[in-house]
Amino acid sequence: MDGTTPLVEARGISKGFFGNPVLKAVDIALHPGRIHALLGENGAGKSTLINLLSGALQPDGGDIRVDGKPVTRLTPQGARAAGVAVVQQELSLAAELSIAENIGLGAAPRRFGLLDYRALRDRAAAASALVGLTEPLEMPVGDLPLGRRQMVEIAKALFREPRVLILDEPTSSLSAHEAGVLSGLVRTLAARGVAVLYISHRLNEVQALCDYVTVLKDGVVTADRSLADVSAEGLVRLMVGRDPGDMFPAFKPAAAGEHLIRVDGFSAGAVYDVAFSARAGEIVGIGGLIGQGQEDFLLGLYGAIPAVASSAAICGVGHLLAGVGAATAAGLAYVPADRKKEGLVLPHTIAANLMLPSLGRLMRHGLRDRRGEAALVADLARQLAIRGDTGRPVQALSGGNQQKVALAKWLPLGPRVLLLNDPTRGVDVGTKREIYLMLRAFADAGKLILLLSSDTPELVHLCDRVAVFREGRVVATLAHGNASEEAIVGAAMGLATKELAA
Amino acid sequence: IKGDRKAPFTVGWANIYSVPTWMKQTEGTITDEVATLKKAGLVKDLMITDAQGNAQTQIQQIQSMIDANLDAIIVEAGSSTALNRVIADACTKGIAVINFDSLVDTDKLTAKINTDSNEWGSRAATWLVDQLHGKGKIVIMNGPAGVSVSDDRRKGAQPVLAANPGIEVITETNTEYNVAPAQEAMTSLLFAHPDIDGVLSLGGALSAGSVMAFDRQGRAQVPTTGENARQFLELWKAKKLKGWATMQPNWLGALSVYTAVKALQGQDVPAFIKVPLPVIDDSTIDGYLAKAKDFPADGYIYSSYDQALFDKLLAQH
Amino acid sequence: MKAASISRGLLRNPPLITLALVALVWIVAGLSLRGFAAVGHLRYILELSAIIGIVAAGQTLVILVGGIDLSVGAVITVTAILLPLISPDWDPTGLLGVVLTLAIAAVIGLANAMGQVFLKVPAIIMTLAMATFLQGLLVLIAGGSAVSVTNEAVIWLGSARPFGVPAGIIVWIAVAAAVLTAIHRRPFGARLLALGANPLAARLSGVDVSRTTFAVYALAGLFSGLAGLLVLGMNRQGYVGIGDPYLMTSIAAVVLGGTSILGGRGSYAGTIPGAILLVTTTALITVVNASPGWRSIMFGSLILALLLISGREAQR
Amino acid sequence: MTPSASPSGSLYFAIQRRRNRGLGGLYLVVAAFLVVYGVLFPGLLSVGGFSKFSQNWFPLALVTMAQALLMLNGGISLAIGPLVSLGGVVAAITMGGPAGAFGGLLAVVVAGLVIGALTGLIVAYMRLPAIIVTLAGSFIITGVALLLLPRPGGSIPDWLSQALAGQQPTAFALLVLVLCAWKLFLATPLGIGVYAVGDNPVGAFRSGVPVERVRVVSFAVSGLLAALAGLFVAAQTGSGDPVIGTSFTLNSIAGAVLGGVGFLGGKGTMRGAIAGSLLLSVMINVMFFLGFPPVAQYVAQGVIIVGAVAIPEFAGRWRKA
Ligand SMILES: Nc1ncnc2c1ncn2[C@@H]1O[C@H](COP(=O)(O)OP(=O)(O)OP(=O)(O)O)[C@@H](O)[C@H]1O
Ligand SMILES: Nc1ncnc2c1ncn2[C@@H]1O[C@H](COP(=O)(O)OP(=O)(O)OP(=O)(O)O)[C@@H](O)[C@H]1O
Ligand SMILES: [Mg+2]
Ligand SMILES: [Mg+2]
Repeated sequence: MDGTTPLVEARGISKGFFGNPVLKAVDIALHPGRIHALLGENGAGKSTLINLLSGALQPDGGDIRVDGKPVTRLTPQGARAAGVAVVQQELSLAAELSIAENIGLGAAPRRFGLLDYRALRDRAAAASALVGLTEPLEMPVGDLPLGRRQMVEIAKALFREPRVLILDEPTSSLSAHEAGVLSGLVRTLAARGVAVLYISHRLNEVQALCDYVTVLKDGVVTADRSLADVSAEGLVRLMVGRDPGDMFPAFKPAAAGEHLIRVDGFSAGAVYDVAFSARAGEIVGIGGLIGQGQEDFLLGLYGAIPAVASSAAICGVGHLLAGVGAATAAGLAYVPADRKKEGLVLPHTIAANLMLPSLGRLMRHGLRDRRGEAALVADLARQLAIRGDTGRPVQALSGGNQQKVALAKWLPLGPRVLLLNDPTRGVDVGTKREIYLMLRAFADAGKLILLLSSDTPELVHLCDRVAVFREGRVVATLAHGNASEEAIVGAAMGLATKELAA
Repeated sequence: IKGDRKAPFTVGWANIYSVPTWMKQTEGTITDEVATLKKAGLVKDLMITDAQGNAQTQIQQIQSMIDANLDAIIVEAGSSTALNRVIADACTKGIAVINFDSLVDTDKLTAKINTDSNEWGSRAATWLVDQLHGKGKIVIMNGPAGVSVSDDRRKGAQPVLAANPGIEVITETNTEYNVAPAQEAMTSLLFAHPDIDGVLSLGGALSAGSVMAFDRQGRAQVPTTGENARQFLELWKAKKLKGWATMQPNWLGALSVYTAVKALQGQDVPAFIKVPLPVIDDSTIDGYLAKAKDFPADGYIYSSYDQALFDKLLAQH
Repeated sequence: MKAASISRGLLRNPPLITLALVALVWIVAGLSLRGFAAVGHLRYILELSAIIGIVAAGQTLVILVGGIDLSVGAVITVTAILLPLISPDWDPTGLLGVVLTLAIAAVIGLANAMGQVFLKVPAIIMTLAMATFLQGLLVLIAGGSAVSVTNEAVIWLGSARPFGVPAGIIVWIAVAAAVLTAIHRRPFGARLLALGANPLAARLSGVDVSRTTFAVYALAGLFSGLAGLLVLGMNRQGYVGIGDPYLMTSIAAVVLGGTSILGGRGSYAGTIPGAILLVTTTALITVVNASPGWRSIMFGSLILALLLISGREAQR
Repeated sequence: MTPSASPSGSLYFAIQRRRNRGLGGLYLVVAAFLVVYGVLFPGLLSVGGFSKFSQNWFPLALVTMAQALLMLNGGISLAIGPLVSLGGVVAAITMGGPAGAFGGLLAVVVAGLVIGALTGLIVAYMRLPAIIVTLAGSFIITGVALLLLPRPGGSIPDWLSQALAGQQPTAFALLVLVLCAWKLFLATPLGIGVYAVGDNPVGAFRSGVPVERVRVVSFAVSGLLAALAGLFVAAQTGSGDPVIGTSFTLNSIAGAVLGGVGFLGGKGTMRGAIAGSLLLSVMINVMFFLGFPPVAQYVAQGVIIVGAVAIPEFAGRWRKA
């Protein structure tokens, strides 16, 4: 190895929940100045491992060493004192507090026992500047869109001036541009000698950024090596243990079906005066920087927020849909981006979540048909490879598996239009591929798919065309051939839209 | 407050809680009295506040009455101590303050009007001891804890009970002065104690609850004291029990208004107007029940009153 | 291993724990207190529990959906006072009066829901304001005329004992069956729980928030009304304040039964023993001869002790 | 790149300004009521009139703060009222005795802090729902108050009554003082923690906020405020009453919710809660001066409470539309 003492190290560490082992004798060492990737499928135990390294959980066996010395009981405070900072996914923010207060939470500078707001402002501003956070520092975090909150979370970690920075899927809700800012930042930090542990399901990112990789599979380390000579395919092989095959299904242009959505002068939330139409069998991508109205566009179509249009026809209905009930009845389904807050009822069981939209469809003698429901749930779980007992609370699933549940629950309704808001966020490559295949199959079966995504390659490879949003309007519509990553990002940034428009 | 203020007067009634039926009936006697006095050109207006059971709010409302410079304030107190200071303030402003039924501790006001709670307790206890010939097991039913009326009645009974060692107090209850909780409590006691010889119930609708508990559990009725609640009087007659009741006449309210006006006119009024307890027993109950239909089903059948009675009461010293 | 996991499962089942607690308290009290274990006494405890249980049925639904109903006490009082006033003389069965009164109670519940759905007023404020409003109404209607209950149906409710089982308990069993079915075997229940646990996700999944809210609060009003009739039947007389004790007890029964006060988790199955537990505790305190201060302390401590055993909530 | 809006301006005050967001409607309603009150009773503008008015509002403001503090960190208390009674009782029985006014004050402070902290310990470490723990607590505390003082009585030195509830606006000054103390508390790591713990306990824990300690301290401070409200009521009335506080429980919740404090924790502001309590208090006086009979008082109270929540909501919707 490179000879330095690891700043933080886990040796033979293991952890289980309710008797189910999640990590089995895992070793990992974080060295200064090294960008260390942690890879694994959904549920492999990555988040669990970092929770152990940051003191949020206690290991069942093995030990954690800081600067080579074993610590007996690592707490969040202890980890922070040791210089470990973790970026959770928007998890540790308090909505009512300002950006600055959130950044400083638990580690704010004090004077005479009180928060020193002046020092906090300066240091929080510095941390925000590093991640490109331009919102006023006094703004409550609750007012920020998801992607920006993620940046706050990262700034919060930087604020602690960490020696070890752990990033758990930091880019999953970031657009390409913001992800680029982050990559640059990570490199700078590493150059300053910070040890970085980087978890992501976006393998191209990992390859471009990281020096070293540890791969977890079913709770054991299957690879622990330098990334220098590993190709993207090689990475996937390390993770899933077999040949990856093509990531994206072969593109097939849509056969011109009937118009399922046609709106003119459509406004909702942050969206103004958009004209849009789409046909059965299409996959239409929706792109742009984070928070340019893309989400409000989907929500408005879905009837979940108030919307107006000069003319509208949706699934044969001659006007905008009045509410979610009307939308689902008309054949629309919406899969939200923030699965924890909007997509799932976390404390309820997987089965209950899967049944929620189709309640009342399986009835016998006026009562719910338990057996029928159980069969349906089992069928859905099999279709999406959700393993294990469906009687568990959905919050016990790893993020990727939660995403599958959020998608699968709509299938029994047989929707004709799928409004998907970043459906592969936090999903591992294997599952991503399954989802892509599924989307392709849906489109082939004559469904219309609106795919809002922060993962630009998805837009490039899957979509018949991509509508790029900027400041609440569609600034470009790029047809499949023209929609390269550069073109999409360029349009999103407001560059040369005219020339690129198809 | 010697005649500084000129008729017609504005009168305020600072009620602690206007929803219970007893209060509604009392309000009735007050408004009747005010109507009469209006005709005589003595009263201009009546303002009623309802503190919703909150003594703190009552202070605030009395303060508002002072601010509005009313001529007289009638107080039904929500606490025997809490209003002392604000009442004293009112008096220094020359406002006539009359307190009735639920009394305050202070003497710095125009007049207090009430029956004697101690006497209530002692006479009820005496009657029950007589009924039992000085020997037997009894249960005592009190009003809510921490309320002075309830406390005073219980205190009044104590010397009588102490003087009659043959009387054994099995247990006591504290409930709101209502039927349902009284019935619940008495039912539990009936199961725990197969032998109860008498019930010393000290007010409100407690006795009705007790009688119903005996009835529903198929137990023979025992001598029971009580108040003039219509339901109790009707049960008393229907179940043919040995009963005794007294009352807190609702016209204490009317008397208070009358007293306030007299005081404002410069007449000397006694600082404490003791209203003799009207007693209901087997000899008088029929008279009361005959009037029953004029009273609410969950109300209190009070004795009749007139100005002559008021004048007589005001004349005592 | 298997046995251990089953017993662990039992320990994590709040309704069962609460039920076991009831059994425990009854056995201990029955062995140590004279008259406690008499059939008549236990039956009486159940009869009283029926009232709380029925009020708490509505309260359970409301709390499951993430709200709270502070107007149940006022609704009980209003129904108890209104029934004699609106029962028509020409209907000897009294059923019409009962139906009318229950309809009014349900409409009050609907009004509670309307404030939340249309005015976006939080449940606690809306129902608190409704309680205040009903108090005003009571000042108007109570004590106005000489009425006592002559309604046959209500008298039957309060005193009949078909096969030795008090009518109140029979009504409770029916309510319990209906509510348990609604929660566990009808889509309504699943929607309710989803709405209580995550309103946003439930709405985006097609749960009709307004309709569910209307249904829940109307049912809460209806059940409170039913309880009001039962109380009226047992006391033969409605009076102002008759419903007051049922506000806090209904909430306490729900929480003692293991339902989360934050909504989204729990069942009426726990509320049932919760109600019995509360009544039993009150009955026990009544027969102890102690000063009011000590009684109050004992009651509070008992609730706390029961909670320690039954209500452990693995918070978030 | 200048990330913060006003690198030159004070972050603290910028945050404070933001916190007024969404409260405009309530402020307007409260101001309207104050104006109406002032017109109906011009004496309000005199020192004496203002003093008396603020005295009657003060205890409600304190208990609303006590309740709002708990609701902000995800709890609630049904024992606020009984604690007020107990605070008054402790003051009334100690201050007359050898302990004197200072000893009495100390006793009240200790009682409030200890009872609050105990409740907090039970809620935080045994993971029991606050609502029912405090319901049980309310019975226990009432019982203790009844044991200490079975019927209203005891006494508060007259000079103290005069000082706190005489003709000077001492109560208002105290309220300002308490508010300053709250601002200071909010500026401590624990104070900020109240919001973080209420909004997102897991996240707060991971950020290094001592979640349990924040809960316990909140309950203790809340207990202190309630007990001090009791002390003030005792001074105002000159004596103790073991059941005087009962209705403060619901009123404190109403005040806090009116002021926009949410139930699930982390949402709302103390200034909103104070405004809510002021509305509840001034409403009583306005209804009196308008000459409302009791029926109308009840109905109007219901309508005002609903309206104060609904109108800002609608105003917000119109502004958006
Ligand atoms: N607190 C818990 N209780 C029960 N099971 C848990 C708990 N935390 C994690 N698990 C289980 O441990 C396994 C590993 O979860 P973990 O979150 O570490 O996966 P991950 O590698 O981060 O997945 P993803 O890529 O989806 O984020 C999962 O199967 C999950 O169900
Ligand atoms: N109450 C719970 N019961 C069981 N498991 C839980 C519970 N809460 C959290 N977990 C587990 O803790 C793990 C870490 O939580 P976290 O929300 O970070 O998940 P994650 O897998 O990283 O999801 P995401 O990718 O969306 O961030 C989850 O994977 C989940 O398995
Ligand atoms: Mg993870
Ligand atoms: Mg994940």
